[in-house]
Amino acid sequence: MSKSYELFIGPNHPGIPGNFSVKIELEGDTVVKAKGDPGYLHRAFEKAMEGRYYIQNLALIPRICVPEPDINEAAYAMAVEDLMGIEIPERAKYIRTIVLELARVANLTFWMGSFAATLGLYTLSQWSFGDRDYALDLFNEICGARVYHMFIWPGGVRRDLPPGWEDRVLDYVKYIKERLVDYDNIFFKNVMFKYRTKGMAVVTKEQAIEWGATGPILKAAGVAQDVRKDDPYAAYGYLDFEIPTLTDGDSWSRAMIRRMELDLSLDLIEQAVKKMPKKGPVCAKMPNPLKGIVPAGETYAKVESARGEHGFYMVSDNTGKPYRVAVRGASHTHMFTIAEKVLIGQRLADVSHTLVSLDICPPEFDR
Amino acid sequence: MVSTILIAICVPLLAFAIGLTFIMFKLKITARVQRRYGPPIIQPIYNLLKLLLKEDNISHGVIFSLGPIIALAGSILAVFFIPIPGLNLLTGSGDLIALLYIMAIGSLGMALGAGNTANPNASIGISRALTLMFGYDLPLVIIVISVILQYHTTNLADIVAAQANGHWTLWTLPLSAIVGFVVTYGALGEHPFDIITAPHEVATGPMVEYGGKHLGFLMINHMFHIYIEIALFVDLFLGGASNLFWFYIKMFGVFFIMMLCDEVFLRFKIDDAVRFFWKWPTVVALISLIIVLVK
Amino acid sequence: MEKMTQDQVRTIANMLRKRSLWMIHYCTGCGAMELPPTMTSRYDMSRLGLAPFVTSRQADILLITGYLNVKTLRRVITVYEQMLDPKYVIGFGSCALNGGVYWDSYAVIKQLDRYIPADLYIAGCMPRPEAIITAFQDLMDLIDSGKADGYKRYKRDLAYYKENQRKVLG
Amino acid sequence: MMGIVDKIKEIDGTKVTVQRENRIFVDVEKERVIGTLYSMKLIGFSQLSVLSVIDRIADNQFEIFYVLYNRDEKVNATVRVWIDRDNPVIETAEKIYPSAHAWEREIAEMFGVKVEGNEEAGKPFILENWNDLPPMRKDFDSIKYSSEHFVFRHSEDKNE
Repeated sequence: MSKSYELFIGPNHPGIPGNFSVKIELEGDTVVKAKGDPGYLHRAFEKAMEGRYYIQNLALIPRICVPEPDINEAAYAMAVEDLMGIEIPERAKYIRTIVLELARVANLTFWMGSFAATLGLYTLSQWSFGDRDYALDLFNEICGARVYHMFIWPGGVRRDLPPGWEDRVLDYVKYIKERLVDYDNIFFKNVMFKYRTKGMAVVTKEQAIEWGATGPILKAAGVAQDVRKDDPYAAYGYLDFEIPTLTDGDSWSRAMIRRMELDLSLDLIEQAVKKMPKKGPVCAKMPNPLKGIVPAGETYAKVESARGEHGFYMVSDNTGKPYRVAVRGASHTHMFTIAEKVLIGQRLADVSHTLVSLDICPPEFDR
Repeated sequence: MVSTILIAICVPLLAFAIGLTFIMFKLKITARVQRRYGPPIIQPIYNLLKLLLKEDNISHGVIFSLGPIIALAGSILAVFFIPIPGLNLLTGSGDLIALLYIMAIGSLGMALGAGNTANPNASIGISRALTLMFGYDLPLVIIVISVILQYHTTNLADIVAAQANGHWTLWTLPLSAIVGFVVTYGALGEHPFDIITAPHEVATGPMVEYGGKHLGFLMINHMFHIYIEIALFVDLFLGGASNLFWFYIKMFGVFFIMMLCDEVFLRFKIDDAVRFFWKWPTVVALISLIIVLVK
Repeated sequence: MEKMTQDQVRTIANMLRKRSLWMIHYCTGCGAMELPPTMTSRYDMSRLGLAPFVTSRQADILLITGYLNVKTLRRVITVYEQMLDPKYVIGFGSCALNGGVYWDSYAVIKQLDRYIPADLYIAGCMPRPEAIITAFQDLMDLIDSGKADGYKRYKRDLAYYKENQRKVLG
Repeated sequence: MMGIVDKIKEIDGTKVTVQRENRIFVDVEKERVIGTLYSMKLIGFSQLSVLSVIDRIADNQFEIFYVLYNRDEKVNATVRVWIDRDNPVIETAEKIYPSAHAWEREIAEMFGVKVEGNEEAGKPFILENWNDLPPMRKDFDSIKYSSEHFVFRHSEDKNE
């Protein structure tokens, strides 16, 4: 007789970040086997993109990753610009940086809320989801949409900023900084938070490198790898910043890394707003979008998302439609290579917060 | 005779009403701490009536349906053992010890019903519920013994009477009172002890397969449960009360403090919770017991 | 006389039902991204008596948040059948309505109401919290007037729905 | 920068193209791909970013590409290998890059590439009950499939 039994975490389960399922096998209260079961969000993006013009694809790409859509737009735009050999205007670079960092702030506050909820603290999730909403208001102002912006496009950004928007961004940064004091008091300095997460779900430096981790998992293990620093895109090359790292690689370190990244993002927004040229074009001269033919070639464009390296591998064949687009979501590796190994040996109570602390985003690998 | 029947009807209704108002306040307090407006104040009544008016009921067998009723019956029985100012009914000798036994029926009834479903989440939830009960019962029994030794009686009404004129057990046995608060808090299953229902882990645990009328009964049971736990704490440590108004105010004070604690704690794991209960509350309760014995 | 009392009971029941709607916590698509803001401190849908609930047995509303993958459809049907009557379905966003931007995708169904009966649709990609709250208020009106009868239609036309489901799920 | 290109050139059977700064393309023969990946890992390309397939239907070939990243030199290199489209077989890279395992499951399902040595490749991963052509192939017509399997909504359509 077997002592173990199977339990489905998801797809209809609050402990799973999105529509996704993890089959776990438990012995008593301890996980002995974990297997991800993706595909609930499969929409055949890569197939659909092959059948659409470059300009039509703009409507599709933000929908690849729901919590932070702007990274898709940036990576797609960079891939097309790379193939066409276009240099975007200075002001557009800064606007991209501000938008991307604002999206990161929105994502990280959202992540904080869901992480606290998996640990049982619903107060923080109520607060942080509410505060994230004010960032969406700022997006609403520049493009008229809260979640899917389609603001960054090949050649620059779609339109210039509305007057006074920079000041409202700075106001928001100030507001979030004030709120972060409360967040720290209720969650990040909470003794029980430390107790629940310290030493849990450890990914050591060697393991992180071997398994191909990126983003916060790698930074929490002590490797300062960040696309913003290593291969600067947008205006990151002009800004002055350091990548935060910690050494333990456990769930606590990953949460603290994300907390530090939030500080870093707020700082980067302030720097970018200060350094941004006040006038100038925001989009390079582009050919007629419906006839826009992209020269044949292959390229790989990557950006740093809140979860890790997010990349687009694009192949064009000298027509108006891409020949093949492959999307690299950071969660792909994080789920199927890392989470399935890290979950083994965890207690049932820790499964949910381990998944969220690795920041598994199902739409990224279902596509 | 008529008055006895009248009291027999009134006491559970009163307990239910008090539990219901507490749930109402809980929703509002939670909302305000979370910077929300919150649901309408009579939302729990809507919820309850809606559940009872559901057209379908899915049952997984007789025991599954019987579980919530056993739990509810146990809770109603326990209500009679707690003295309410002016309405004493079953408060004969030895009731405190009987009460401790009867209070366990609620959890056992739920375990019985939920155990009849094939859902592993429910089974895990039950094992957690019983383990947690095992955890907080040890310090609870110790402090009850120390209170019994203090007043040389097991009769709750006598214990309340002995605390008259402000000689609350809270002042005479402060250590026991603190432990009593922690144990009551744990028994209510608020954070960090909401391990039983933990939605992110076991998807509301024992209640996972319950819906409609069954869930309605479980919600009523929960209201009784809140009343019993807090009323017991008030009677043991805050000197009961001479009239209903003060009784309610004292209970509400205790509940309010508990709700504020509920908002800032994360969830324990089940073994941590049991370890916690068997460590500090038990040690402090034992010290308190020794103090009583030495006095 | 007896019929009148039954009608009265139904009217009162509908009045209570619309004031306490529990929503199942199942994010079937990307529209679920706008639900947390609707639930939490800024828009706070609990003002209307709405609350997220965990399991299918406890919930009254099933939200199909956005596109519905064939693999998810199978689970959604199970969840829908597990829910207890009366139950309501809201198709959320343009993808549930007609496939939306995924009109040519091989993995996404194009019409929700061929597989499970929808009581209400919300247009837009994705609907904003204001739209969601308005939709909930509309659903309440429908329930009050007894027009939200999707669960009755599902029982009545079970053969039709089952055949459509079989055709897609194989 | 040039140092790393020279190092790659030293690996047997590679054809190196430098597209621009930090982007290198390495073409290899099918037989040498695992050896090349192994050598690439030895010279510091420790991270596999993407592994996927391009359907070169005009040449009746599949192009499999591995995007690798060198953390010390901050260089992305893409190893490309062309295989026969009628008999698509490739050896697994999961021993070298553990993250290749999941990507190989994906290409096995989406393109019908057989991955030798990967036990799970070929089992259902993202799709469920799929019995048509692998959907990402160019000769699979998505619109035809959806009009056969799903009913589009037209304005005159009524419920039931």
